[in-house]
Amino acid sequence: MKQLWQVREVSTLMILVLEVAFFTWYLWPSDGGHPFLNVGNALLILKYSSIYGIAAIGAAIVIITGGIDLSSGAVIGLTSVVTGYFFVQADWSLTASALMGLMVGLSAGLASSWLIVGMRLPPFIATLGVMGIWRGAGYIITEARFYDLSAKLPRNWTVVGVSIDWVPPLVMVALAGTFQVLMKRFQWGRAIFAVGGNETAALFSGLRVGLVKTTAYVTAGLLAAISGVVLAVVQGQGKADLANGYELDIIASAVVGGTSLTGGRGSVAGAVLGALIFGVLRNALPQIPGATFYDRVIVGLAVIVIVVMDQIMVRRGEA
Amino acid sequence: MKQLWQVREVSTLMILVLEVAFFTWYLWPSDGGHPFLNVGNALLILKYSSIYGIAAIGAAIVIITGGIDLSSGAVIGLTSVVTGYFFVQADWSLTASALMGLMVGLSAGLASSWLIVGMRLPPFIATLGVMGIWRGAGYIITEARFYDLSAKLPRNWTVVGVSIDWVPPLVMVALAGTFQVLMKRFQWGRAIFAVGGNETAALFSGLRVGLVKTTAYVTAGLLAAISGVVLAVVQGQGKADLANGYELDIIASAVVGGTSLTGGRGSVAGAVLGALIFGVLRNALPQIPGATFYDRVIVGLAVIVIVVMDQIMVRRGEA
Amino acid sequence: MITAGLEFCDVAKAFGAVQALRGVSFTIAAGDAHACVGENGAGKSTLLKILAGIIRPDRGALSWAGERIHFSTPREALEHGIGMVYQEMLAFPNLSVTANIFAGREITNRWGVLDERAMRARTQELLMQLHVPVTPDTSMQHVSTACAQLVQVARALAFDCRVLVLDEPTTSLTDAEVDHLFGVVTRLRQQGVTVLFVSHRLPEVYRLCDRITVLRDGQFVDTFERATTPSDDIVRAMVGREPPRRVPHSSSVPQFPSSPVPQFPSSPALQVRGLSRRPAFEDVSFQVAPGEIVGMFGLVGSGRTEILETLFGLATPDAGQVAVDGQAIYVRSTRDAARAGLALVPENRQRQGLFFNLSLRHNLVLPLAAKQGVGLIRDAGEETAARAQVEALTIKAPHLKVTPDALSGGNQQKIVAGKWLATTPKVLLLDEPTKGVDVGAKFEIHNLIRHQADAGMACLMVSSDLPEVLALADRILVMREGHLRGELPGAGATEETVMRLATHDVDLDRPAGGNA
Amino acid sequence: GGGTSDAPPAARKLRFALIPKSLDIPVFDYARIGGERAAAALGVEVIYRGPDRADELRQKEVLESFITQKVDGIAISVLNASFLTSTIDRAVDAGIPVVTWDSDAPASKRLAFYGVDDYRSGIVMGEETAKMLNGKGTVAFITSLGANNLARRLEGAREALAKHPGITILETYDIKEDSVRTGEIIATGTNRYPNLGAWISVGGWPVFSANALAPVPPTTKFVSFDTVPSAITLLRAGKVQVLLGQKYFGWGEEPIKLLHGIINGRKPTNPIIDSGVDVVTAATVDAYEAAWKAMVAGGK
Ligand SMILES: Nc1ncnc2c1ncn2[C@@H]1O[C@H](COP(=O)(O)OP(=O)(O)OP(=O)(O)O)[C@@H](O)[C@H]1O
Ligand SMILES: Nc1ncnc2c1ncn2[C@@H]1O[C@H](COP(=O)(O)OP(=O)(O)OP(=O)(O)O)[C@@H](O)[C@H]1O
Ligand SMILES: [Mg+2]
Ligand SMILES: [Mg+2]
Repeated sequence: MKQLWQVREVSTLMILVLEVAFFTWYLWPSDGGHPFLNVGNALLILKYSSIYGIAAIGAAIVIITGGIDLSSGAVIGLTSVVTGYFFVQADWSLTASALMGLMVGLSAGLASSWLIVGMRLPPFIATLGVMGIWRGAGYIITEARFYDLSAKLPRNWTVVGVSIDWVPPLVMVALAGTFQVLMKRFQWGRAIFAVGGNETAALFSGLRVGLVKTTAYVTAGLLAAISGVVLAVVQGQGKADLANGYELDIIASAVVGGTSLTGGRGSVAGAVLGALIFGVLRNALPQIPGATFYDRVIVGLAVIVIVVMDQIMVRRGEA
Repeated sequence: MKQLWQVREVSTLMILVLEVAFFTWYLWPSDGGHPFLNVGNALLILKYSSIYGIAAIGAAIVIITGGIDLSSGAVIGLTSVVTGYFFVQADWSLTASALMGLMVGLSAGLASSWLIVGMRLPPFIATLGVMGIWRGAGYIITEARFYDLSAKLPRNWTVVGVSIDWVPPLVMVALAGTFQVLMKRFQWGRAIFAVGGNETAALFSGLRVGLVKTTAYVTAGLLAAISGVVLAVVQGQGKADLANGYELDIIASAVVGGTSLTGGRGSVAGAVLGALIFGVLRNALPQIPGATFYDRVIVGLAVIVIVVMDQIMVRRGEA
Repeated sequence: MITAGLEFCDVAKAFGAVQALRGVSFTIAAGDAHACVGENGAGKSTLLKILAGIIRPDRGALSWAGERIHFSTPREALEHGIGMVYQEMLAFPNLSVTANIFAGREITNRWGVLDERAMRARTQELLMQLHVPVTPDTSMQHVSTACAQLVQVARALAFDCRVLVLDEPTTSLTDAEVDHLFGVVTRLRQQGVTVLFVSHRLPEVYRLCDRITVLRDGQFVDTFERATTPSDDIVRAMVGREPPRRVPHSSSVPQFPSSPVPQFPSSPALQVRGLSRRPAFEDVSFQVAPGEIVGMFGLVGSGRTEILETLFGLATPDAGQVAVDGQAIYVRSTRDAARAGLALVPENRQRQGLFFNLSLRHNLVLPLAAKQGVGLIRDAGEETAARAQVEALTIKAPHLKVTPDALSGGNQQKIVAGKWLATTPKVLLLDEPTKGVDVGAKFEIHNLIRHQADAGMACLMVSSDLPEVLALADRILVMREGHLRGELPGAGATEETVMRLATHDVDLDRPAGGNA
Repeated sequence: GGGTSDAPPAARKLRFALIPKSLDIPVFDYARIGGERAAAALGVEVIYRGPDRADELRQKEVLESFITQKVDGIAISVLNASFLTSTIDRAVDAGIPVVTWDSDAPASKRLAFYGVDDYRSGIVMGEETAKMLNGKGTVAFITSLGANNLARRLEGAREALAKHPGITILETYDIKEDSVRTGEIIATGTNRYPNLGAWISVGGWPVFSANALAPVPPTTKFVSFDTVPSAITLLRAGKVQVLLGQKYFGWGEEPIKLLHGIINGRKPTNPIIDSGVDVVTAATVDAYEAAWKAMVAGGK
């Protein structure tokens, strides 16, 4: 059996713990309650991270197949628009509107995979093109305005007794768990890893490589759409430019979580942990007075330092 | 000898010609001069495309080694800031300020390659981190303000008799020519292709793989910095958020120009042609009345259609 | 009369201008062990890939027991019981050995959950049968080339198949491993499995197969009965003319009378003292003189590749000294090694040897150009140099602009051997330089090596092909479990004496270091 | 929820958050300077933080993060009012006073707003343009899709122009928050419509350097937002006819003073504090420049 140390996700978790420990220490208050280490703040981090985290699960899956999905941010934005459109404009129920939102993800996944599998475009360029199309579609639908869902949504809304704020993190954890099991314990996951490890070998082994890739992009599209629905519902907004540029943060989350961009290696649980690592940074950095213009530098450095640390840990684990 | 058809750049050139022909037809005026097909407009397209095109040469080189450079946009932005700082704040000459700007590119290239070659980070994540650092550095220097170079730059400025507007395109063409020769007729270029084709085999062949990659990233950094200097002069401004997100356009230019993201294949001349293809789109789409909401969709579709067409032509050429 | 089993009927396939198969028809009896032989590029692999559903033929048909079969995907072929071991090493480096073997056909329980236990058990069993010294949980990236080849075989054996197709499965194996493999294949035959076997090692073909089909230039030549056909006839049918005068493995005495009994200068070109890199090898000392060809033999996993790679700077040794021309060298990179005058012809041509994005010409001249550090590329010079190589090695290619993926496996191997030979290093390290190369070309490569050695180059050659080692080496080093077990003069050595040192059944002059 | 809280212990400095729409818009840095000056004068601490680009979700995250940190007051320029209303309410309910500046969230429980309505600024732009064109001619807009304040300005300007049937709006160009693209669009648009009556830019992108405006012929009027020094130079050079400015320093100063007052029990009588908009034309440029210099020198 593997040593705990060698389990890929553990090193990412360690980094998250170190990060939280650091900010807890650094932001230790001279008086009163801790501004960083409190339940409300933890929930805040979880709530915002889940928008990235849910999509990062899909990003990790696509990257493991050896591909990449640059359209996730645009899918999130368009999903919020479509959900908003049906909920506010067409006055449908929330569930029905959310389902229409998920359709966006499904179509996006099918479109990307058709280009990649059917037309044999490189994933980077296919999803880059598709990104422009979805983002543009959002602007066309809204005519650069937005749908305000919050007016129609209940205030202090609870779902089976829990505040709506807890729903996104719970969805994220549930999805991460489900996909972690699917990836590790089911044939589908094994096929994803095989395709990413050696596509020719996968083909020669009788794997339906095209189908496997299609499922990966469709899954990624659906997960991005779930992020979009969460965004629309929890934040009460459907707007074309939402999540603009998030695709890079989402991919970075997956990579920081141990997913290798050359394919064949990675973890969906790691991707969620990666999203949390960035979520903590986004939350804690504004609490440091005077660091205003240093944010980007710190986030950039953090990405590098984390991946370097992670590599060192993994190498030590192997030795 | 190869058929003309099979020369990689020819198919990209064909697409550019088709594109120009299309817009010439579509925008044919009912009266008076043609709004698209005129020297002034061609110069305009060339001038703005050179900002992308110069950097795309570097992007193509890096991609041919099997890497990727996401920091080019940030390097362009920071170069404009540094050039602006020395030109406006420190009141240096333009040449000296531009040289300081190029230092940004050199340092950026060295930093990226140190992370990639020395620390063995995946290029995507290394340059993503580095992108944050350079962008952030621009904000720290300017405190989110900007340097106005235009006040100090001469009006109706000519360089050896040609209007300054012609300089960026000429620089782009000169650089494309130089690097085309270096890539095709020199051992350095051969090494770049070899490393991208099979890094292990390159190692076994006694190539200094690390050095080759370093030169690629440094070249890309320097070329992005040249873009940045051009931008500072064209725009008359040094501002941290300039060229925000251009890295994806630059990479797309290289890919549309026939550079394969899996490494080992591509062309710097193609990358420049790719930048021109996008430049024509950026110029022509706003000339179509009412296209505002549609232009993202059109650009996205164009990327896809061009790469598909290109693949078809290449395949036919091979058959 | 042959009872119709697998029948190829007028199968043709062209790749662009290259006609790989020109209407091949022959029949393999059900339950037969049938060999398919031919020179490099004769079309064997193409034929097999058509059978496996990877390549679609331009025309022609396949039938099984009189019934037309047509596979448009590898999956269909697998479902119809065609088990295939491909010539190209096709592994998933990111997965474990078990996962590699079951890729695409995992065992699951009734909930669809992977049954890791069952798969591991089956893997363990297969690895034992084939005597592969790896565990089921080993990550494939850590498995040596030869073991990886056996894992590929295990993959085909893991499932019941009606036809087992083996495309050069033994190129990295020595006789000992081949024995295990053939044992397993023979057992399958007894269960009624039809075997189609491709190899350039005629003795193996004779051991395993009843009938031998010869292909030449994409055409069917004839099918021979093993019992009534001497191997010379097969070779003649393959090359379409008289076979080369001396076929290296047809005899076990040294073949090159042109090279006089070597008079080696006192200072060796390569001197290795106490080199260790645990656990791959330990305390290895030997030397190679200029003009000498030293063969290094050993079973799979005995550490030979590791020694060569360590010498070439691809790994850092734990201990030991290396000297070239009496000068101690410390190589930290392949560049250091190249500058010290070493060159390595690697074992894995796909991964380590070839640039699939570069033309044949560029592939052939690259190491030489890299060594000379030329700046400007001179087309004419390169063209001449490359053309000379193509002719010397009889590389079968339509022109110099093709990329290596358009060449047959053996021709790819010739590029790999040729490109490093051209650099004329002081010390040439060769790892399985002629694997998958046909008889004639092997002879040419041997000639080239001998020629370079005569010009003063020192050669250290690892080969699993014992007849080749016996034919070419002036001296033979034998490795076992990471230790140097003995040294034999090339002239006196026989297969028996070498094999005895390489395997366990011999009294040890030193206590065994490794564990069994 | 009440807007006041108990006076804090004297030992601790009050901490106010000053949140702009985005860190990468130059004029907001004057707000930071203004805010820091006010803070120094009042002996409080001000944390200037916002999303690094105009991303309303990130702005909300920053806002919520300040709420959980329990800062003593928040001054925010709201990217999207409907998006932040409930969050602002939550802050106020939790006892953190919130004032808005530059861009309001009128439906929220914010205690005050300092600034001009974007819509009203737009109307001013439209009216000034119509005046210059004598009620007839063609107009092209420059905006960036997605930003609400820009959309509001655009709306106002369109409304104002709609009152003049002689004026045709030819195009609304989306420059995608990219000032390089602004120069390209202006050049292309000029090429396309050489006889254009006027450009209206609802953001300051064209006036940050002289280059973007270089192709515009003297016959075409140019109206733009933002009165930064480079814009003033352009106005003096005749490249721009009308500039709209806001109280950039005041954006920072006033809200901090307001928050300090609220904490000390001084609630503003009228929650809407109109800062007024500066309309700078050739006639008023000298006065404006003098006032600007005074403002810059102000705190130093
Ligand atoms: N993908 C391809 N594209 C173009 N030509 C090909 C391709 N694959 C094989 N060929 C050509 O077809 C011919 C037959 O190749 P094949 O691989 O079947 O030979 P082979 O008999 O297996 O040889 P070897 O013993 O060297 O493996 C060769 O001339 C080869 O160059
Ligand atoms: N990358 C690796 N990581 C860990 N162990 C390895 C690695 N490569 C090889 N080994 C192990 O080292 C031992 C020696 O392998 P090596 O490949 O050097 O043997 P060899 O004698 O060349 O045999 P062959 O080349 O026929 O496989 C084997 O037990 C092998 O499993
Ligand atoms: Mg073959
Ligand atoms: Mg070996």
